[in-house]
Amino acid sequence: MSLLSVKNLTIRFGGLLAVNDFNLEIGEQELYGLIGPNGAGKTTVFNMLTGVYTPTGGSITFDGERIDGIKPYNITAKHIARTFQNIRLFGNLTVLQNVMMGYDYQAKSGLFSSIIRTPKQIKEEEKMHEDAMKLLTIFHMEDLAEEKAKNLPYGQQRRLEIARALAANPKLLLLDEPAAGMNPQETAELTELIRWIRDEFKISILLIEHDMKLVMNVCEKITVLSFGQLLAAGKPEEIRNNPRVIEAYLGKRGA
Amino acid sequence: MLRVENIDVYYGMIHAIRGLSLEVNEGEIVTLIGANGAGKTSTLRAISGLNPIKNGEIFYENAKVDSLDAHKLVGKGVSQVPEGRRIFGDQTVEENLLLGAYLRKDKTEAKKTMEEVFKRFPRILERRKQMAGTLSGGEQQMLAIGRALMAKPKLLLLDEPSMGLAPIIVEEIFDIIKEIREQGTTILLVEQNANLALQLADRGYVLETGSIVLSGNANDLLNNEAVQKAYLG
Amino acid sequence: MTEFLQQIINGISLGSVYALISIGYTMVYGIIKLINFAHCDIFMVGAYTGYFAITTLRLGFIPALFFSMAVCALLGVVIERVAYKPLRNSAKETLLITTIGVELFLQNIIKTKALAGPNVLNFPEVIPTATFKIGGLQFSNIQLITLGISVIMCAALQFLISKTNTGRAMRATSYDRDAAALMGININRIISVTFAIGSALAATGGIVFGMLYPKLEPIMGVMPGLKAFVAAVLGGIGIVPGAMVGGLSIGLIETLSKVYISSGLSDAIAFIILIIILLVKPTGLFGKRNVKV
Amino acid sequence: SSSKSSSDGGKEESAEIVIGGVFPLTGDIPGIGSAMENGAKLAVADINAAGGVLGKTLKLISEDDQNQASVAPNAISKLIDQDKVAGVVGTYASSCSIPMATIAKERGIPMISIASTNEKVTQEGGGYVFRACFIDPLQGKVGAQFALQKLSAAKAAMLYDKSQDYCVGIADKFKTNFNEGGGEVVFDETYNRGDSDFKALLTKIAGLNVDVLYLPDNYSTVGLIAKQARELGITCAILGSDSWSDPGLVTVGGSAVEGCYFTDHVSFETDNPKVKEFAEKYKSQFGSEPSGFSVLSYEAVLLMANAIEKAGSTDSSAIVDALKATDMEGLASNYKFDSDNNPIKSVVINQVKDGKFVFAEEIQPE
Amino acid sequence: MKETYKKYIKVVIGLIVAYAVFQILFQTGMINSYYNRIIRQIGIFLISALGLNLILGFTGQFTLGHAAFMSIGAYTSAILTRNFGVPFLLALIAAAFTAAVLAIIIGYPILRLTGDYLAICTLGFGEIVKVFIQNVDYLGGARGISGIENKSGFTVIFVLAALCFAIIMNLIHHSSKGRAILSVKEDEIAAQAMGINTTKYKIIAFAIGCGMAGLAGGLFAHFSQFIDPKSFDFSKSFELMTYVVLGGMGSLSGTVIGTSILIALPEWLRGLSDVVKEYRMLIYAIMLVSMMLFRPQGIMGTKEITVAGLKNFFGKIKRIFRSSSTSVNKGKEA
Ligand SMILES: Nc1ncnc2c1ncn2[C@@H]1O[C@H](COP(=O)(O)OP(=O)(O)OP(=O)(O)O)[C@@H](O)[C@H]1O
Ligand SMILES: Nc1ncnc2c1ncn2[C@@H]1O[C@H](COP(=O)(O)OP(=O)(O)OP(=O)(O)O)[C@@H](O)[C@H]1O
Ligand SMILES: [Mg+2]
Ligand SMILES: [Mg+2]
Repeated sequence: MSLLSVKNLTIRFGGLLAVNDFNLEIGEQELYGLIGPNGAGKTTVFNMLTGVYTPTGGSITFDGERIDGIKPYNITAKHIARTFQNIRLFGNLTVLQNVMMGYDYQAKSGLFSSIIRTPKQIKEEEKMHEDAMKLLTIFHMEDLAEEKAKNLPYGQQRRLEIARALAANPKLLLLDEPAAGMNPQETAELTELIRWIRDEFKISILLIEHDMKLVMNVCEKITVLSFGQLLAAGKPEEIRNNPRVIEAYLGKRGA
Repeated sequence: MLRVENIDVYYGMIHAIRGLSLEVNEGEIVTLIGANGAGKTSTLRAISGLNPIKNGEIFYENAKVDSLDAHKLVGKGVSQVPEGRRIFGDQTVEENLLLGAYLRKDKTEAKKTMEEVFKRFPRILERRKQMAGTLSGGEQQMLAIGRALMAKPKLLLLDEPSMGLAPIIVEEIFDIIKEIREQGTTILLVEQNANLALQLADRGYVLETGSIVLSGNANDLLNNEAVQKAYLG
Repeated sequence: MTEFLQQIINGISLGSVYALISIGYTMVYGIIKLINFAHCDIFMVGAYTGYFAITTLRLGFIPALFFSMAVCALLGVVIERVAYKPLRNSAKETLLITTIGVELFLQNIIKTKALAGPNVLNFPEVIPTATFKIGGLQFSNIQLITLGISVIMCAALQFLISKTNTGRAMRATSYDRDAAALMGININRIISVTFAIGSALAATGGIVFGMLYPKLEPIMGVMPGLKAFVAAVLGGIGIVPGAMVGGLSIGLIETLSKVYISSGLSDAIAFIILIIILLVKPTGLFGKRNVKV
Repeated sequence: SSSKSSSDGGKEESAEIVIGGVFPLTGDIPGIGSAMENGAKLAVADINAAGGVLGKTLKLISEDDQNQASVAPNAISKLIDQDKVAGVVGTYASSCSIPMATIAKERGIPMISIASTNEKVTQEGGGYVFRACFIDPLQGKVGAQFALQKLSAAKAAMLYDKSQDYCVGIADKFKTNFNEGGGEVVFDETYNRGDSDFKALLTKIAGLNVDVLYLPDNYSTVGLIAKQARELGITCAILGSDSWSDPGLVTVGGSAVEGCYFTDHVSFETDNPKVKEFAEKYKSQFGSEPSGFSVLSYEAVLLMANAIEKAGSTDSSAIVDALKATDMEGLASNYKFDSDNNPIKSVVINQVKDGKFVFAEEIQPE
Repeated sequence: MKETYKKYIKVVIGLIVAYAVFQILFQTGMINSYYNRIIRQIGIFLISALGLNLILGFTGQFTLGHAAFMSIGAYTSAILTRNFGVPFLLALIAAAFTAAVLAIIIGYPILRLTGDYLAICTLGFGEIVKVFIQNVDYLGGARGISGIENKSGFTVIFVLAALCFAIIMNLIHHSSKGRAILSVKEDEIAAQAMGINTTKYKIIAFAIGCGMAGLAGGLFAHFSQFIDPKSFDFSKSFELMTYVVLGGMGSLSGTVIGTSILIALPEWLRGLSDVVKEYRMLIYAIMLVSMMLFRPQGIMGTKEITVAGLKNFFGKIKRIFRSSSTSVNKGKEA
């Protein structure tokens, strides 16, 4: 059974049919790529998967449950986490706080115990602190823990966003152009990181990216979206050689 | 045409640019490559007068320009496509383009330029009346370039124009950059995608933590081992 | 029925005053995203300046109007340069406090003995009031002038902002100052122009207000200013025609609820209606919402 | 914790007797504030010219209450605890005088409210607080009587500020008395602070054919209302209260207030030489016309000085006792206090004639 | 965990010392009744301003109706003690509770609004409350309620202010709920993507903040002994905002400083020469604007005064004067 199953997903913005009858199936622990020309509707698909936009038609089933139309924060609780195309960190909070934010919705302590600080709450807080530090260590960011997120260099911010999303304990991680603004060297590191995340956390990852080297290297399956419509789906080699994909997206050199 | 001599840029306590010098000759494409946070954007912003410089001087067409306000330099023929596009999201595509020609007096000529821009980016023509803020990332980048071209600049500063674009568009944009140069515009191109940038450029500078560490003929840099290792993957 | 129509006229007349102040408010807001609470005090200064132009300088209506507009435009520009410009990159609460500080300053300086003194003044009758009666309905030339001025100002301003180069530059400056500078826009000048226009509008409002309600005192701007602010929000802040419609609506709501529901509760009713409208349209009647993730 | 009066000991040595004054010098009614402060200053000057109090010079320290209930107590507290004044005069609004009264009571310092007409002011003062003006019930009653008897009014309309304690208090009393006296208040509506346009409600009144329009509010607002009423063709008599008592009424109201009546503390257009002299002095010293509040303020200082003189010291209980026993001729009226520390004095009715406030009637309380 | 409790004990000791110092100064008369009054006034408005800082500074919700919640608290407690003989402390709790409940009821619909739209709605709510009180005779209408018992002594104000300070401190800096609240201000969309029901946290912060306003209102009623609706209009809300912004939005110690300065300043100006007195409010306005220009981020920015910070500060002063200075622990922690 597939983890995520998207059927006939459609959304309209006024007159613009941004995504139309889109289908997608992602299995457990799969590395999946979503590519397509600018404005094809990829980010819009993410926004529908995470509840930011409500689809005008179709269904989204995750882990055997319909999740279309529910609130973004409830979707996180169903174990889908994401990063954003334009990084959206909590800029004035520290790196550590940013990561701890990922755990926060899972916290057990109530408001009252937070105010009077019960021993249980203190313990829970200490545990979260520890876990977050562990995660940061994995990302080689433990030294930056007390830095404000907005003061990090761009590449580090991207990685922090991924770390934060992982803290939210996802089964499916959505990455929107994680390599944007990175140089080839950094992109290569990112490639490794993504694979490693999948293996370590045993989760599926859906990736939007324009860096074909990264996509083709990492993804086991790829779906191509063009003008809101599904153009092709398949293994990387199939996509690379698909003439329609070449014409609409890859270009001669890109292929 | 453009000469940057020994400049320093600070953000509060952070010393972002350290004694950087570079030169762009008329008609050239010069590229500035470097990792994240190396200071590429800071350099461009210093040139266009958005960031004040601490030391050093900047000359444009043999005139000292480092104390000019940003908007004055535009009048002298220097346009910039800023990092992250920075289009005016609450105005239509067309209005964005008109703003690009803000300082131009000849309205009919400006109209012509707009036609040219539309010819180059048909996608933008389709969305002429759409709010720029609702464009996709790639569409916005095209608009940002189109907007800069509206000023008919003599020197065009491009900050990572390929960021977030589909491969086919990147190709297109690099073709456009070439064309723009052929029509007589000098270009300073900042890129992470060193491979493409160096293929296109005449000369290149490599920037690391605020200083130039390497410079020279684009071809030589392409074949330089250190460069290949660090920037070409 | 006649009385009802008369009340509609009363409402529109009151509303057009609110609209006139509101337009300036909303324009300044639209361009620099600043709720300029001192706007209503520039309005007050406008009325006082008009008073002195007419009584001391013995100017006629039109020259006094222009004189007052010029003085207020200058005042607006100076206030912006001195008190707001250094705070352009600060939190908006900081700016808001500063505008309140400027407001207190203007109110307290005008009542010093060197200026107007603490006593109320009477705005002179520059244009003799003429009352028209049509089938039991009554309105005055001043009311007509007020409505006319606010409609013309609204149209002119809307044209300026949406159709001209300067207007585009204003909007660009409001959206992204660095990017605007890269277009060759002199942002300091644009912001000054914005303040000059907004303050000149406030001065117009002050003079018209003085003609309608000839009582000058330092706090005269506070309540109309608040109502105008509400009107601006109701119409969608930053949107000039919205401010016009908002102003007229507030005038009508206030008048009708006073007469037909409860005079004691009329202000509360106006706010309740405002809140309900905002709950249905969270960015005001004409406000747009752009969320792009 | 209440502390005893502290103005003894070393104070006896000093050559001055200090009293405090609290006035609304800033805020929404600075005009009234300065009229009051000026009146008090003149009183101090006159007293000192006549040899001072207990052979010492009288000194006035004025403080600003911003016409705000939360500021006024600080002002009086500063005067009492910091400046160690022997007594305090002030202030205008009842909402300011009431919290001031509780402090005067706490600290055991005599206070004379100048122009606050709410009965509560002296009630909260626990014996330490007096006032120079009459109270709301009296003023409302006299207003109603005058309307019924002298204006032969049968139908009355009232329009006032719902947010001002002063307006609400008087309007309430006027209505009761007018209705009890055989008339009928057919229109009782309100507006809000800061309103400038009253046409909506006036349009309604215009259709009612009332005999009198009662407007108990500040002179400046009333000026506007009267103007708009006349524009809408309301020709009936207009009646007001003591807060009309400022030359500003005519400044704003112009010809619209011509012929209107209002209850007041004093009339400047009388043969009373003291009042005339006061008005002359005031004009020459401050360059503007005095108002009824200037006179009240003057009289309040006079009352305080008189009591200190009678008490023979600045001991506060002695001053309070002296105040209670007051029988003094003020500028305009004779002062005696009733058991509630309110003055037993007549109410003057003034009429606006040629822009001047002309004496029309004097009504003695029964 | 032990460390946490150790820190708490230190703070409590610091507070007790501070309290004792104040009491000694009062008893010996070194602080006279006037200053005592001003100090209590600062304490009362501090409680309200701390609540406002939670809403405005930490949660980023732009509210202009804070004074209205003070009035709700003030009227609740005044009516309870005066008309029903309810004990003072119970009335205070009721005041805070009523304000908080009302905050939830109106917060639920209007906190969906953002920025200036929220501001105008809260301002509108404040005006509605004011008009409501004016029209209800039982509440005294515009004439207000007088004869309220004088109960708000220094002790109760000091204890409650410290408590409110601690509540916000614990919540914001040491808990998941607190981070959730902070994230709402930073980026609502990202916060939702992190599983946070932003509306819920906005309402929680709003309720706590307004509850504190209600508490402060209750104290105010028994401090001023007279309340009327005018005293809690929108200009009072602006004043409260001024305290918070001057101190630094998001800094609790900043709020303490901001409130103290801005309440003390106009009183201080009273004590100066007659010329100053005449232009008192003008000077106040100029100083307010100058302070904002001089420190746009507020006096403390988002930082807190910490023991370590104080040591550092005194250390610097020591170095400057090269003389031994007695270091007083103000005992506020971060
Ligand atoms: N809120 C919105 N209102 C109107 N149109 C929108 C909105 N959001 C997205 N669109 C439109 O939907 C289309 C798809 O946008 P989307 O951001 O999903 O593209 P994308 O595939 O992510 O492109 P890119 O690779 O450039 O990021 C675009 O044409 C965009 O203009
Ligand atoms: N506004 C700012 N405030 C503080 N530091 C800044 C600011 N802008 C840039 N920096 C710092 O200056 C350095 C140079 O940044 P710059 O943006 O110029 O790099 P870049 O080469 O353009 O990087 P990228 O490839 O990510 O665009 C970085 O360390 C960055 O963190
Ligand atoms: Mg996208
Ligand atoms: Mg850059």
